[in-house]
Amino acid sequence: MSLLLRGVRKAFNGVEVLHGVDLEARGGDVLAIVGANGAGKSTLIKILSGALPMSSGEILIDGQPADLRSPHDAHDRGIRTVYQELSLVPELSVTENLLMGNFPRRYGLIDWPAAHRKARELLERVGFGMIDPRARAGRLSVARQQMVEIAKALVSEPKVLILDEPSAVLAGSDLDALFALVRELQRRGVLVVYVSHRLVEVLDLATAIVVMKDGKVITTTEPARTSEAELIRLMAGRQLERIYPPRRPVPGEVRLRVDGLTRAGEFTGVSFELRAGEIVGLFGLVGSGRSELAACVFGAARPAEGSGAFRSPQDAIRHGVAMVTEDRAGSGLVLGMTVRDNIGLTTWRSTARGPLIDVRRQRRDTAGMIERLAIQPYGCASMPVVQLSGGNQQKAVLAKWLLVDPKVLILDEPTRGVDMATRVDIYRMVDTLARAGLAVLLISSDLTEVLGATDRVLVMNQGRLAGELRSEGTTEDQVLEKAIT
Amino acid sequence: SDEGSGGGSGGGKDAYTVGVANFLLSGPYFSGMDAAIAAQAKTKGNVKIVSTDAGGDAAKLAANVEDLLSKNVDAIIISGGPLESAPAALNAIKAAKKPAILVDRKFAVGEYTSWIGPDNEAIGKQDGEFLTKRLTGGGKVGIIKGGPADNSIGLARTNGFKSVLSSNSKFTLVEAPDFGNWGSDGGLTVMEGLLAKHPDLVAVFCENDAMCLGAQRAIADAGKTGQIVLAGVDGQAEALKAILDGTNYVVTGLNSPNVIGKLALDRTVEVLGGAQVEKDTVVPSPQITKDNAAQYLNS
Amino acid sequence: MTTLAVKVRGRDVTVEIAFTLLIVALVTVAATTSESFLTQTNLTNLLKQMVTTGLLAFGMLVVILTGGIDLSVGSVVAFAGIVTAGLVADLPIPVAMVVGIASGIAFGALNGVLVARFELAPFVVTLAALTTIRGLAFVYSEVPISPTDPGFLWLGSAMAGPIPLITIIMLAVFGVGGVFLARTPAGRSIIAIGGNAETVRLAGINVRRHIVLAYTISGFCAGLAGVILTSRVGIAQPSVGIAFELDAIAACVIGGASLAGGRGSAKGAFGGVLVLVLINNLLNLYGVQSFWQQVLKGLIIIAVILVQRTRRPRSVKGRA
Amino acid sequence: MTTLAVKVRGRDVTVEIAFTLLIVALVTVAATTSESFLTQTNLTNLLKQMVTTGLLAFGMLVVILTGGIDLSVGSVVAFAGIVTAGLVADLPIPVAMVVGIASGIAFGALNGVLVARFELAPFVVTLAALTTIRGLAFVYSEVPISPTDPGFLWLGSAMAGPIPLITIIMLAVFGVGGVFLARTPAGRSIIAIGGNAETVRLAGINVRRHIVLAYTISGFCAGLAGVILTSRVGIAQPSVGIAFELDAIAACVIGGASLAGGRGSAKGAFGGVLVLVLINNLLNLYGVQSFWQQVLKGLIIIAVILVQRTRRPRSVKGRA
Ligand SMILES: Nc1ncnc2c1ncn2[C@@H]1O[C@H](COP(=O)(O)OP(=O)(O)OP(=O)(O)O)[C@@H](O)[C@H]1O
Ligand SMILES: Nc1ncnc2c1ncn2[C@@H]1O[C@H](COP(=O)(O)OP(=O)(O)OP(=O)(O)O)[C@@H](O)[C@H]1O
Ligand SMILES: [Mg+2]
Ligand SMILES: [Mg+2]
Repeated sequence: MSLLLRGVRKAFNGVEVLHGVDLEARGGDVLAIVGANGAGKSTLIKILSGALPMSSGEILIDGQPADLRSPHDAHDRGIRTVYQELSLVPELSVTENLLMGNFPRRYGLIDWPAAHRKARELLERVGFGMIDPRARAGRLSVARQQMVEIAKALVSEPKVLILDEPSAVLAGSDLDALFALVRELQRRGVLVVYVSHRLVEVLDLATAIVVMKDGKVITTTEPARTSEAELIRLMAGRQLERIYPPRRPVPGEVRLRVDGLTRAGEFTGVSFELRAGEIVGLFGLVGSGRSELAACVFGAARPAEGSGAFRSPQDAIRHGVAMVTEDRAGSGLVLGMTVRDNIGLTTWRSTARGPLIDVRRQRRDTAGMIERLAIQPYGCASMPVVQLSGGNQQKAVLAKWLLVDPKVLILDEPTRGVDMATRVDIYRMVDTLARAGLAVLLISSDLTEVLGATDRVLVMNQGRLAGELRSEGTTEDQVLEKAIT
Repeated sequence: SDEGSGGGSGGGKDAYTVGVANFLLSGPYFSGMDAAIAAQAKTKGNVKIVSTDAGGDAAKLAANVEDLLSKNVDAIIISGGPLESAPAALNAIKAAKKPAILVDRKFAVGEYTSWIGPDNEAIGKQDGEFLTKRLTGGGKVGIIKGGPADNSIGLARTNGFKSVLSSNSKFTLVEAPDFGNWGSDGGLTVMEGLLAKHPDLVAVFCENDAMCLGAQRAIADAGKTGQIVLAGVDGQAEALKAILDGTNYVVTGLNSPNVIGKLALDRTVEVLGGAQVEKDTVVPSPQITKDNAAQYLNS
Repeated sequence: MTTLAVKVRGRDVTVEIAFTLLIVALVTVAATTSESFLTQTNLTNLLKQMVTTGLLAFGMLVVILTGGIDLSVGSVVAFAGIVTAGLVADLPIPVAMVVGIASGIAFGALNGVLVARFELAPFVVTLAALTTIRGLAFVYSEVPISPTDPGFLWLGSAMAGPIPLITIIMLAVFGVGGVFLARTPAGRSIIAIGGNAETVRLAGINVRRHIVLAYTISGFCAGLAGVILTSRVGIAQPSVGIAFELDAIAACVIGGASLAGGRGSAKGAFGGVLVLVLINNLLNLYGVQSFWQQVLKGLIIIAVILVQRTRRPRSVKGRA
Repeated sequence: MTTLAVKVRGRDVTVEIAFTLLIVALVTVAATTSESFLTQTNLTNLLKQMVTTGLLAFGMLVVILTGGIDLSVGSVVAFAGIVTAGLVADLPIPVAMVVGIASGIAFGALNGVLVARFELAPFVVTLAALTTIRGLAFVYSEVPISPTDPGFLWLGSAMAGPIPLITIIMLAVFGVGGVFLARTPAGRSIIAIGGNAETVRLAGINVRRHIVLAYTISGFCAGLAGVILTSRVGIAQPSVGIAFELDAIAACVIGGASLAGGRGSAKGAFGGVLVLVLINNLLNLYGVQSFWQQVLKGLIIIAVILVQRTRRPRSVKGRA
């Protein structure tokens, strides 16, 4: 099995985003594609999956030109893809999402018991046996949904498996399960194309690394011949001295106090304080209840027992609290609206002049944020946000909340899908804001981030606060231990 | 249902329940009919009315008749409106051995006990004859139909009207291409369209008064009140008033739901009493002009 | 009202229970307050009265599941009916009926192609179809057609024991249709398309073909309903069937279908039909005055959906 | 057909241009083939005939933008009209008219509360409202009411130069409404809610209140349309307005609105109204027979949306 791309170009509405990409890989490779947000990774992958037509260029499979007009064509050639955005049918069961189009049948009818059995076997075979095949997909956590997506791509034993940022929403043992799976597939001669912003795992897994920048492949290398720092420099086009800014917090007055917060089945007796000027991490395994806790504090979920939660998002915002949620497509963005409208959502009313939106101010504020967060591509303010790359969408969410000038900022997985250079920018910005008196709660499944970017870390374990650690001098193992036991 | 009801027809009882199956109540003519039947029943003292509305759905009419029969009514009056026939409903009534009295609409097929209604073609003729006499100079005459195309009541009226005028070479007839849907708003819109293409009309015939009242507005808006006269059908109160006031609304033919409804209830009671009755009764539709409008307006 | 979440073998049956209780309640009230309700005649009536709405509701459900809508069903009923009645003069009755149903299938397929192939909004496509097909019914015959052959009435009036034949046909459509939706790949694909068409496309399933299929099924149901209605009423009028689509859609939604697609079941739609027919029947049996009937019917529908609405879980994650 | 993507200040105006060309083409065909088209009378008719559909379409647009639908507008037109006409006997005309409009507002708000507060499906809520409000109109008066005071007719027949006052009122609604949607926080929020209500809620915007507002605006427009229609016709009938909702919805969708919410504009809806009114007017001027009119109207609507459909970008991401 060999795959060869020659001169692949792609334009959207006359604007070219891929400028002639060449690639080569064969079965047994783990080909990692890295690059800044908007570099064109997902676009390239969609072309390879038959989901998007290319403008020009050639794809050769085993030396033969392959005309991939639809996902169906790609499937026929053994190419399966896990896209960056979750795309399960939420109303349907896990089984059905997994086997869509490949149901076991009896007398022409779907044999449901056999289907569930097949789904369970599949999940177990790929190491995700903890997922109940009968559960409704929409009810699963984002991480579990991602695992179902991966399992779905493996239903028919593909020759090529393409994973677009599969690890972005995974953590802990789920992540280990994914790595184990990739290695197993590699051993069996499958070509794995792996896109990720987590360079450490890329260096660990890949057999070859392709660096993309502005729609072109600028380097092809191997883990042994490169380093994290070099990759970042190649991607960003600049040298990054350090990832996390040094923190010397001087905690001020209490900005948020939560006391004995409880919601049945989700979290119990959670109490903590956030002070002006500090960045507090909240770590936990998937499903430990962090997101639910944050939503509850912010007033987005129905009130719980205990004190400190706001009544509604309005109430929270009025008190200077902002929250970046973890699901940008589901609750962070209005995908069909322009970037400007999305960023303006929180400030239309507060900055209105009389009954009208202050359009000039909106333009100015948006332009400022686009520049400050380097939201790509150029001129994106009036593009529908759905046309932005994943990482840039995430930045748009952040921009929306920074505009309200919050006193407390809750960030739920804010760097998910964000490239290294931009992450560094975000860390620096959060640091600057904290120095100016902002209190930050940073929810993250990324242990390095949760220790590197914060002053102290709260650890959640099955809905309870299991402890609090100073970030400085604490090791990842110490945090994990509290989260697991 | 009432005590005392039940049992077949005939054999004079002291109390009756009469079902009224309306095909479509939402028009002043049909709701007037329903009200007239109920009012007449009240004067009898021993007749209870159960009224249903099919909302313009033929199957629902059949269903309503079935519902009425399952309530064991003694007789059913069907106000069929634009419905051409309802064989299934009539069959069901027949199977239950109950009398079926039709008002206004005589069904083309199916068996019924008795029908009371107007002669629609005659009303149209009457209007046509009036206009021939009044407009001695002839001219272009517009026709506004209610629709839809399968409504034979309207068709009969228009045919009657046309049969008079088309034989007179002084007149040219123009039919509006779209329907007024039997309402004043529809009459207004259709008239506006007609006027845009034929500004030189001298008269307009509408298949009912409601549309004519709307058309009258359109004519007034166009400043042609002095040029165009109107002829309608039904004897709706507003039309009578307009005729009485000496406006350009000059004639209508009475097709009174009050008269028909009253007669229908009487007829039903007669049938239930075991009397032999006339099968079809045409209720006369006197011509109403400025001279006699007062008499009908107050009745 | 507290909602008791009941799960049977992992499936949430809360709504189904609430809904069944509602129908049982309606029937109990009816049976105890109106002596006519439980009579043989009335029950037969009920069975007959649900046929048209039932057939249309099933077809509508399939379309709604894809996230679409079919407003043209009332016009198709009229067209199929008048064509059948018109052909009876020249063709054997069963053949005429098949032609009527086939016309429904053809219109449905056309709707489907316009929606799927040309990616036009289902609402406008089928609204235009509503107008055009109604016009065509009048073009076919301006006047009502009443076949004289008594055999024509047979289908509409035959009884299988205490149950009207047409009711059995409708139940069969629900039965087969229910299996189609629950147990065949095509049926599941239709539901999945309503949930997320792009996912289904990426799974290598031909989305367009399934959408065309859905509208064709709706056309078939409407054609069948038209033929049955004509045979039942004994006369075909080109003006029949106005606003039929509204009751069909209402039945689906009362039965838990989401107009956004992807959610709904044959069982639910059937329950919705039952509720609507029961409401009509009850209002008639109580002799409620016509205009008050309308007022009450609307209020009862609101009450029904208030009772049976699901407590949709609110969550930050909630993508559903 | 090749699509030329035209951008003005970064906005894609391809559709707008195609749409404008379409309307220009319709008008040109009309003007050159029918001598009656450009007459003063006909143009005034056109201006008057777009008022009802126009008002209803704007209100409908606002509701559609939230992802909802308002089927009750036709009944509200009837109710507002008959109540106004009925009150003229006892109240000064302007007060009676205000009460009529207020009734529309009240019904709209009620629809909105049921949809927003109780999270019921808009289709069923407003379908039930359609039935109930129609019933109430008949309960208020079974017979038409014709106020004798000639001042009652003033609103419907006054002209401001060559333009009917009611047309100016409608244009004002579109003008103010367009600014409302494009430039006010509430208007933008309504659009955003249709795109993703959860995102909007989390942005601290009261989603429920905005949904109620949207339905209230629709109720207001329908009430206003009812009062204007009554004043124009001079008679209020409880049966007026049947199926009015369909034209209003068609206008919005022809004008590019998505029934899923979040997409649509006042300009587009106005264009849709123009297209519908022009089609009717043309078919009448050509003297096309009524049922052929229906056939053609449907076909033309399909043609129109085929021409002006956006080439929706296909993308794996695209859930919107
Ligand atoms: N449907 C679309 N229409 C227009 N432009 C698009 C569309 N999809 C992607 N783009 C543009 O193509 C470019 C590449 O996007 P792509 O999603 O491939 O980036 P990426 O490398 O995957 O970034 P990320 O790391 O953020 O996921 C971006 O500038 C993006 O705005
Ligand atoms: N919409 C939902 N319906 C049902 N259960 C849910 C839903 N969303 C989350 N849950 C469950 O609630 C629990 C807590 O989820 P939560 O998202 O708060 O955890 P988390 O620690 O933030 O994990 P994650 O990394 O997935 O965000 C999990 O068991 C999850 O499966
Ligand atoms: Mg990407
Ligand atoms: Mg979380």
